[in-house]
Amino acid sequence: MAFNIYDFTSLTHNIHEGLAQSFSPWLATTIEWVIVGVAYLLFVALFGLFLVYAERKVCAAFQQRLGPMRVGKWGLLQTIADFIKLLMKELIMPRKADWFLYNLAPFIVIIASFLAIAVLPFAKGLQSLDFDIGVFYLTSVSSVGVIGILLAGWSSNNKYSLIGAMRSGAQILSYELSVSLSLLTMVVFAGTMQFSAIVEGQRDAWFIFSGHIPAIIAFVIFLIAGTAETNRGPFDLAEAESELVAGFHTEYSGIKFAMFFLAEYINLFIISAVAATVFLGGWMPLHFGNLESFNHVMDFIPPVVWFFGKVLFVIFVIMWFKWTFPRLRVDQILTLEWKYLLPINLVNILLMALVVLTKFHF
Amino acid sequence: MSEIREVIINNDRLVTDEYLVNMGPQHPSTHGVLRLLVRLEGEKVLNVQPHSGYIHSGIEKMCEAITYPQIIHLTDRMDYLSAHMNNEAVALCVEKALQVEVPDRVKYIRTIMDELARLASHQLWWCVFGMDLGALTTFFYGLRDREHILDIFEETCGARMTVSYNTPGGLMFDIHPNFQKRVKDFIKYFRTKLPEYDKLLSGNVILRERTDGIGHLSLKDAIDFGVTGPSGRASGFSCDVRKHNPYSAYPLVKFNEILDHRCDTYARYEVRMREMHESLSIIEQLIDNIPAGDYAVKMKGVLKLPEGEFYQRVETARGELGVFIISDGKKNPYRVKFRSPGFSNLFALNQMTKGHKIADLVAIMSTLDLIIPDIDR
Amino acid sequence: MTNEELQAYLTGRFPEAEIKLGAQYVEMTVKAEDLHDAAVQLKESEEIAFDYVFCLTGVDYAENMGIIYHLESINHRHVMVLKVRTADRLNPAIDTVSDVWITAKYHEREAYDLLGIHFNNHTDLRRLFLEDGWGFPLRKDYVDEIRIVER
Amino acid sequence: MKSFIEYIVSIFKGVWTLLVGMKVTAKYFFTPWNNVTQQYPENRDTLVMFERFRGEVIMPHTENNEHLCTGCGICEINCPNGSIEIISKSIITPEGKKKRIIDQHIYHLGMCTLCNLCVKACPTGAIVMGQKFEHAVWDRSELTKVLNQPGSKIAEGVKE
Repeated sequence: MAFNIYDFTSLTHNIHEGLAQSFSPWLATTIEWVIVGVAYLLFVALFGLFLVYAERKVCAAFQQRLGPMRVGKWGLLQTIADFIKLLMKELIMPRKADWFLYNLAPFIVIIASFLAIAVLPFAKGLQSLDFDIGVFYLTSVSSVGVIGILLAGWSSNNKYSLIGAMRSGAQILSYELSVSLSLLTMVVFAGTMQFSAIVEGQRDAWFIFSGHIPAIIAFVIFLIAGTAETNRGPFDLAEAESELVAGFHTEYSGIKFAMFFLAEYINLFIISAVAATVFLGGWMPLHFGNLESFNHVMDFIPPVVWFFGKVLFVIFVIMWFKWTFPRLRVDQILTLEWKYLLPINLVNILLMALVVLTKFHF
Repeated sequence: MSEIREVIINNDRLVTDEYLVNMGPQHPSTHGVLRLLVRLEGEKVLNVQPHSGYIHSGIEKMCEAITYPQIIHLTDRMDYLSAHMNNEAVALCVEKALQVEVPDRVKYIRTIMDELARLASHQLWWCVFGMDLGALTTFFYGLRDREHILDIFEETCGARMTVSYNTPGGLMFDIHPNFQKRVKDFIKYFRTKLPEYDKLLSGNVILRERTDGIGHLSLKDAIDFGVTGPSGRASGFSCDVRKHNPYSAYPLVKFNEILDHRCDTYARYEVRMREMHESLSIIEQLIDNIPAGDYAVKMKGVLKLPEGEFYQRVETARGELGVFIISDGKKNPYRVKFRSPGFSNLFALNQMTKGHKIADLVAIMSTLDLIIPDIDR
Repeated sequence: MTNEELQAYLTGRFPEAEIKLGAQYVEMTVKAEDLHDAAVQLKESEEIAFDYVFCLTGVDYAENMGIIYHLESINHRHVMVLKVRTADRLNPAIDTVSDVWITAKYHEREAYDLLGIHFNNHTDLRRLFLEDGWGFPLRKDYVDEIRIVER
Repeated sequence: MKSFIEYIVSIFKGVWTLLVGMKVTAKYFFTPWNNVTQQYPENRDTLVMFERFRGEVIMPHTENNEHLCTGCGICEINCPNGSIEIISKSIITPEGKKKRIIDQHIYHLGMCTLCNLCVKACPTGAIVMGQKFEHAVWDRSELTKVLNQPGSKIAEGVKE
C-alpha cells in the first residue's frame, strides 16, 4: 500500500482491493460507504469549525480587532467551546410551530450541503463520485438546500422567519441561474461536465488564464452569484440581522441552529471549491507554458495543498466582500440578477462559444 | 384544496393579507427600546406606529424635586450622546434667569466641548448607520475614532459619556493642561480618517442605491412635524439654533449651516458628514484662542431663580433642544420641560416610510438618529 | 418683526387676548374657547405666519391647568408664546391644535399622558409613555409611595 | 445606444466604488499592528486611569488614621440621589466643650451617579473621587460603604 501524496488513485485502489479480498462484496461495499461517510463527516465538522474560527479572525483583522483570544492560544479552541455550548443548549420550539417540518428543516439544509461535497475532487483520485455529469449534478443538488430554508421559515410560526425564508427563496432561485450559466460557460470551454476531466484540462494553464476575457467575466459572476447562493453578506437578506433579527433561523436554538450555521459554512466551502476547481485549476499546480524549471518546482507542492490554498483564497475574497459592503435591498438583489448578471452571462456564453470555435485561446 | 382553488378562481388572483409585525422593543435596529408597530404587505411598509415609553424615566418629574445644579446630571442621561449640549442648555437657562454673564473662557470651552460632542455623536451615528445597512466593519472604525474624543472628555471632565461638565455659572473644572494638545492631535488624526469614511461608505454604489430617493421628507413636512437637526436641514429646513439664536461662542466663529434640498436618506447622510467637517473647523478656530480667566463665576450656595418663565434653545447633535423652566421663586423649579429633538423627529417616521420596504424602514430610522432615552425622557 | 412690532401687531389683531412682553418673547394669553380660532389665524396670516411649534408644555397651576405653546415663524424668524388655561383642574379639557400644527398632535399626547389634559377633537388621544390607569405624574397632587422616595 | 453605453458605464463605475471600499478594509487587514483592541483584564497592571476620572467617592485617610471630614452634611444636601447619609454624634472635647463630630459617613455606591457635586461642595476637601472602577459585587448590600475608617478621627486644625 504505497502512499503517494501526489496521486491517491493507488491508495484508494489498494483499500478497495484489500477489502474485497477479505470480505464478501456486499460487506466490502458497505464498509467503504461507512469509511467514506465518516471521512466526509469528520472533514466537514473540522473544516466547518476551522472556517468559523477563520471568519472571526479575518473579520476581526478587517475591523482592527484581535478576535477571539481567550480560549486556548490565540483563541484556537474558541469554536470548539462554542460548539460544545451549542450542543448543551436547550432546544426550544415555538408553541404553534409545525413540529415535523420544524425539525426536518435543518436536516434538509445540511444533507443538501453533504450531497454537493461528494463530487469535489480534492486531489488526483481523492473524489468519491466522479460523474460524467458532475457539474450538472452539483447545480441540481445545491438548490435543494433552499427547501430546508423555506421550511424553516414557514414552520417556525414567526413573521420574521417567514419574511426571511421568502427572501431567501426568491434570491436563491434567481441566483441559481447565474451560477449555472457561468459554470456552463466554462463547460463550453472545457468540453466536459466531469470534474476530474475539467481539472485534467487545466494541466497546462488554468481556465481563468487560458479562457481569458470570457473566463474572467464568468469567474466574477460566479463569485457574486455564489456569494448570493450561500446567503452571505452583502446578500445576507435571509438573515439580515438589523432588519429581521436572524431571519429564517430566528426560532432555532442549540444543535439545530448549529446545523444551519455549519451548513452555511459548508456551502461557503463548496462554492469556493467549485470556483477553485472550475476556474483556478482545482488541485493542479500553477504552470506557465515553457518555464520548465518553474513548473517543476510548482509540481513539487502536493495537490491537496494547491487545492486548499485556492479554496482558502476564494473564501478570503468572499469574506472580504462580506466585511466591506452594506447589504442590498430585496428588490435590488433581483434587479442585479435579472438586469445585470443574467444578460451579461448570456452574452458571455456566446462570447465563449465564439472563442472556442475560433480557437482564440491559450 | 378545492376551497383554495375556488378563492383563486373567484378573485382571479391570489388573496394576500396585510400583517402586523412588532419591531422592538428588543430589536437590533431600534437602538434601544423603541417599539414600532409595522403594518406590512409582503415587504412593503403600509404604516408605522411608534410606541415609546419603555425607558421613560420621569426626568421632568424628578427635576421638580431637586435643585438647579442637580438637574444637570439628569440631563446627561436624556440624550447621552449630546450630554454636553444638554448640560449647557440647563446651565444657560439658569444663567439667563439669574442674569449672570459667564467669562469668555467658559464660553469658548463650552463651544469646543459642544462641537467635540457633536463629532462624537456623528461618528457613532455614522458607524451605526453602516451597521444598520449591513456593513458591520464601519461600526468599529467609527468607534475607534470616537474613542479619541472620549479620552479627551475623560481627561478634562472625569467621565466619558455622562460628563456633567457644565454648572450654572461656568464649568466643573478648568480644562486639563493637555486638553489643547490632545484636541489638536485629534483634529489632525480625524482629518485623515474622514476621507476614509467617504471611500468606505459614501461613494459605495450599494449605499447610494439604498439611500437615493428613499424616505422623502418635504420641507413642509419637516416644518409641520418639527423635524430639526441634521434630519431637518436635509429637507432644506434652516433650523440651526447655532445660527439663528446663537449662544456661547458661536457668534464669534465662522461656520456654515449645512443645508440640503434633496430631502432623502442620502441627503440626511451627507448633511451629517459635512457637519463633521464644519465641527472640525469650528474647533480649529477656537482651540488656540481660549482666553485666560476664571472657569466659573462664583455663585451662591443655594440658587433661587426669580419667579417667571425661562426658555433656552440649544442645538444638540440631533436637533433643537429646548429647556423651559417655570420658577416660583423657590430653590426647586415649579415645572421643567425638555423639548427633546428626538421626540418630534420620531413621529415623522410614518410619513417617510410609507410605501418603502422593510430594509428602507431600517435605513430611514437610522438616518433620523434616534436616541430612545431622549424621546422618552 | 421685532418683539415690540409683534406685540403691536398682535394687540391689533387679537383685541380680546391679553398680550404682554415677557423677558424673552411676546406672550399672548387667550381664552380656552378662542384657542383654536387664534391658532388658525396665527398660522394663516401672511404677516406673522407662525408655522412651527417648537415646544408645547402642559403645566399644573394649583387652580387650573395651563398649556404653553412656543411658536416660531420660519420665514420671519420671530417667536411668540401662546398661553391658555383650562377652566377645570380635575377634568381639564381644551381644543386640540393638532389639525393646525401636526407636531402638536404628539406633544398633546404627551401632555395628556403626563398631566391628564384632554384635548377635544384629537384624532389619536392615547397614552404615550405610561400604561392606561397609571395616574398623571406631573400633577402636583400625584402620589406614588412605592416609586417616589421622599427625602 | 446611448442608454446602453450608460448601462455599461454604470457597471464599471459601480464596481470601481466597491473596489475603493475594499481597498480601505484591505489596508487595515494587512496592517494588524495598528489594531486598537485593549485586552482588559490582562492589561490591568498597566492600566492607568486619568487623574480626574470619577470612579467612586472616597475619603482619604492619613497614616495616623485621620481624615478631614467635620460631619457638616453639605455633601448630603448636595447629593441629588440621596446616596450619602451622615450620622454624627456628640462628644465632649478635652476642654470640656460639647462638639458634634462624624460618626459614620455612609455612601451608597449603588445609587451614586458620580456627578461630582458632593466633592465640589465639600468645604474641607474631605471626600474626593477615587479611580477604582471595578465595582461588581455579589450582594447589593456590599455597595453600601462607610467612608470613614473605624477608629479614625478628624485631623488637627480643620476649621469647622
